[in-house]
Amino acid sequence: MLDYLVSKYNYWIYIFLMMLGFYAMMGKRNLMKKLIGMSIFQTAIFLFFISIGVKKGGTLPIMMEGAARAADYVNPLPHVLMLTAIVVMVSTTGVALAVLLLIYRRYKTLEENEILRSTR
Amino acid sequence: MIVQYENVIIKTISRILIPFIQIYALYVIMHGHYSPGGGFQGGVILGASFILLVMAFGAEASQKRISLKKLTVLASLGLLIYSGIGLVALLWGGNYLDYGNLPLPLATVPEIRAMGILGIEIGVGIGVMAIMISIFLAITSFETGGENA
Amino acid sequence: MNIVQTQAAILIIMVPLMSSYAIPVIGWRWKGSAYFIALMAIGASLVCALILLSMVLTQGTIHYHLGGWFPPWGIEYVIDPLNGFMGVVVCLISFLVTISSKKSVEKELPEKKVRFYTIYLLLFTGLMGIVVTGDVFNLYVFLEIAALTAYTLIAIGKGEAPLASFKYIIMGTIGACFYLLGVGYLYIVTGSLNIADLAQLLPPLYNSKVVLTAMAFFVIGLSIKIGLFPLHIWLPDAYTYAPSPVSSFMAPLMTKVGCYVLIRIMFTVFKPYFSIELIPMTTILSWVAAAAMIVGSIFAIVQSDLKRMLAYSIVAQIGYIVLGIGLANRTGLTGSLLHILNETFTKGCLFSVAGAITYKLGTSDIYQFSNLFKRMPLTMAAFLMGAFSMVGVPPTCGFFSKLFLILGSIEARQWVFVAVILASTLLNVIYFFRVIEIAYFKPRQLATEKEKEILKVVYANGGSYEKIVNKADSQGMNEAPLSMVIPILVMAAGILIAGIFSFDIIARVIQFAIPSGI
Amino acid sequence: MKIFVLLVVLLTGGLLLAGMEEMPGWGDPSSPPSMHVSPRYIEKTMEETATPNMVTSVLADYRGYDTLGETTVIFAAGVACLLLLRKDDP
Repeated sequence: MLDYLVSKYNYWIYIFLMMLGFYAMMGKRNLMKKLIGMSIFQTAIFLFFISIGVKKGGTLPIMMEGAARAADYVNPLPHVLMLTAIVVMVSTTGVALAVLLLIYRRYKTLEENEILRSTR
Repeated sequence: MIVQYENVIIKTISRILIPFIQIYALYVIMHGHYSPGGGFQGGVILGASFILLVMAFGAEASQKRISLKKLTVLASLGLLIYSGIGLVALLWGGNYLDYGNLPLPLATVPEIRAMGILGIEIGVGIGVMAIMISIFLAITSFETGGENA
Repeated sequence: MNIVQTQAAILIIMVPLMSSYAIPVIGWRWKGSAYFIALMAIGASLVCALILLSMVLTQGTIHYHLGGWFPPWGIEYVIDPLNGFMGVVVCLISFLVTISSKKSVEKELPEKKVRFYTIYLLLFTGLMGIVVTGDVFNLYVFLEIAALTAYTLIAIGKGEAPLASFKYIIMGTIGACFYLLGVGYLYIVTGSLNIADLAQLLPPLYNSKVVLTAMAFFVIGLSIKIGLFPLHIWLPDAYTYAPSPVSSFMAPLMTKVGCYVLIRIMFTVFKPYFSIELIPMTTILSWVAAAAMIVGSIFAIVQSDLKRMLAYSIVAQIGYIVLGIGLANRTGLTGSLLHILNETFTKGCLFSVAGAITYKLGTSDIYQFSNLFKRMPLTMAAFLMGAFSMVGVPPTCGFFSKLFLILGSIEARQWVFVAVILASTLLNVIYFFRVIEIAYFKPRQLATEKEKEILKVVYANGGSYEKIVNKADSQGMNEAPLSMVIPILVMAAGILIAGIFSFDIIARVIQFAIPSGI
Repeated sequence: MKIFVLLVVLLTGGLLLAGMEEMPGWGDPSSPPSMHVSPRYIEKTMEETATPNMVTSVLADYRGYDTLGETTVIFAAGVACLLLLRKDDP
């Protein structure tokens, strides 16, 4: 069990972080806390993707002199995918904050139960 | 809205810092080939320098330097550069975004591709910078300036 | 001309994408130009979609390597009969709905037109990008463009629209992140992101747990995106509180493109053998779909707002489409694809009718629709056609798609589903004809004071008496503007034509669109 | 309500942990992602794109279309914030 824990610890961390964000998104009452939960959720996915690309003994994916051998460098593809996912996370958070501003201006609160009470 | 208080320390330090931040941002954009960096990171740093300007000197001062109208045009310009380079590659034979066909006067195809990548980075840098500032200005000036129905 | 033909696969995305960048620049000086640029861009995409479909049907699947790189390394666009068909359907309905919603955009969002049409065109580009791409991660990027623009367009509405949009943001992001996790799990065991490449690398790994988890992520993520029954909570609020031009654009397209992605994942990335026998994915989906059909229709009956009723009707119709996928035989899937076509036309027509009514009456509350047939005859005629298609009256396309679904479930020996389809059709009858009854037969009894009009009737012999007339009745023909009504009628006619020629459509297009191996 | 959510979260977490067995260990160079597609990026970057930074060459050249989509996402977010929060049209 121990080596199972040691050899794959990056997946444990990613699953823990993701469940943390997932709980915050669904469990929390305040809309802003849901948004923070969403950011944790997405950050956990970045951690998962980047941890795929790591190679033992591989360095930064920038070419030094000499012949390029695949084992020398870290796998660059997850880094590219996560650049896109980070930009997507920033954009979604930006739009969600703009929407929260509209909600706050209309209901004067971000607590979900107060908002639902005023809409009923 | 950003609470505007006259604090000389912040103003002087930011007046000194902003030019260096911007030069570093241009370095990051331009040296995407050789060092970690590229369009997005450079664009965000460039945007951050303008946001520092707005925070230190207040929105009115920055209004003179960069108005929201120019920002949207700048954002569209950056993206039109990016897709324009792809279109040029399309028109000169080759598929979309195939930089090998760009009509640059360079000797070998890899060098043309490197210049194509550089053009992409510049387009993305401009676009991301303009968008970062417009999001910041939209959100901060929501209470007073752009009150909408 | 041949450059357009060879490059049609990319022009279908590039023209709307670049014009959406150009709209803010050109809109700076000419505000009215935003609508025309958007319309021209969607029209150009429609032309490219038709070219693509004709090329696919004659020369077979089209492969387009972006950047000149070959598949597993670069991104590849793959157009086969399935997404050629979807592309034409999406472009056609977008074109018609854009025309019909011009007036209501000017009325509801007068000074936000330029930015509105930029986001509107980006939503269209996102949807087309999902349909055309052959790369799993590229599909996620365009899925996110479509989702982000959808959140924004809903949040512009009045009243509770921002709250509905925030709920949609939370659930939509969970759905998109589950999809991304599915991509990640497939990448970690195969190392590739290209659909065709994945389809070859996956078979030896079919019984590994990681691939099973990836399939679970894909199906749950996409169920949120298409609003399948237990995960549909965001859909009714989002489509009701959105401004009517937005809901009439998103309602027919967003969920159907999600269904296309589900078909693509279940039958192209994973071999049908995996999705049907190895794990009972199709049986689970078909039972969930059956529940969706019943619950969606029941909820639609109790609604008093037309747009909310149609939104619940979408949840029910998604149940039909997913049931067709769940039956996992050729007739079932033919019924499902035909139902996507029918559902897109019908919902486009019905939501545009709701938009026209809201434009004219200012409200979409069903109980205000008294004698609407007199006041808006053409619009209500289109509503009638849409209702017939939803209920499945023979000449319309709805009848044939339900017919194929029933044949498929008979073929699959699932008598329960036959009963569920018929029961759900009955529920459809109830909630559609309730609206028609109010709109056609019952004049309004309790007209409020200010709406009464004293109508002085003078007899020839000079005697006169005053007759109290409901203001609504006396208005006579008060039809929505022509630019709204014509696209609605075209869509209604489309329902009829698709129904009449449904066997040709199946024989020539849908037959090839069904993934092999089913 | 919170208990139900907690249960759902624990259930999903448990399923994910169970689905983790066949995943390659931390940093092992023979994992499928490191063997299938990326070796060509690493070895051919200098030959094909004369760009030492592999991430930039993959980002802008091999998968340049993703970056165009990504920039469109941020462009959509920028115009969206202006559309939602600003009253004046440009």
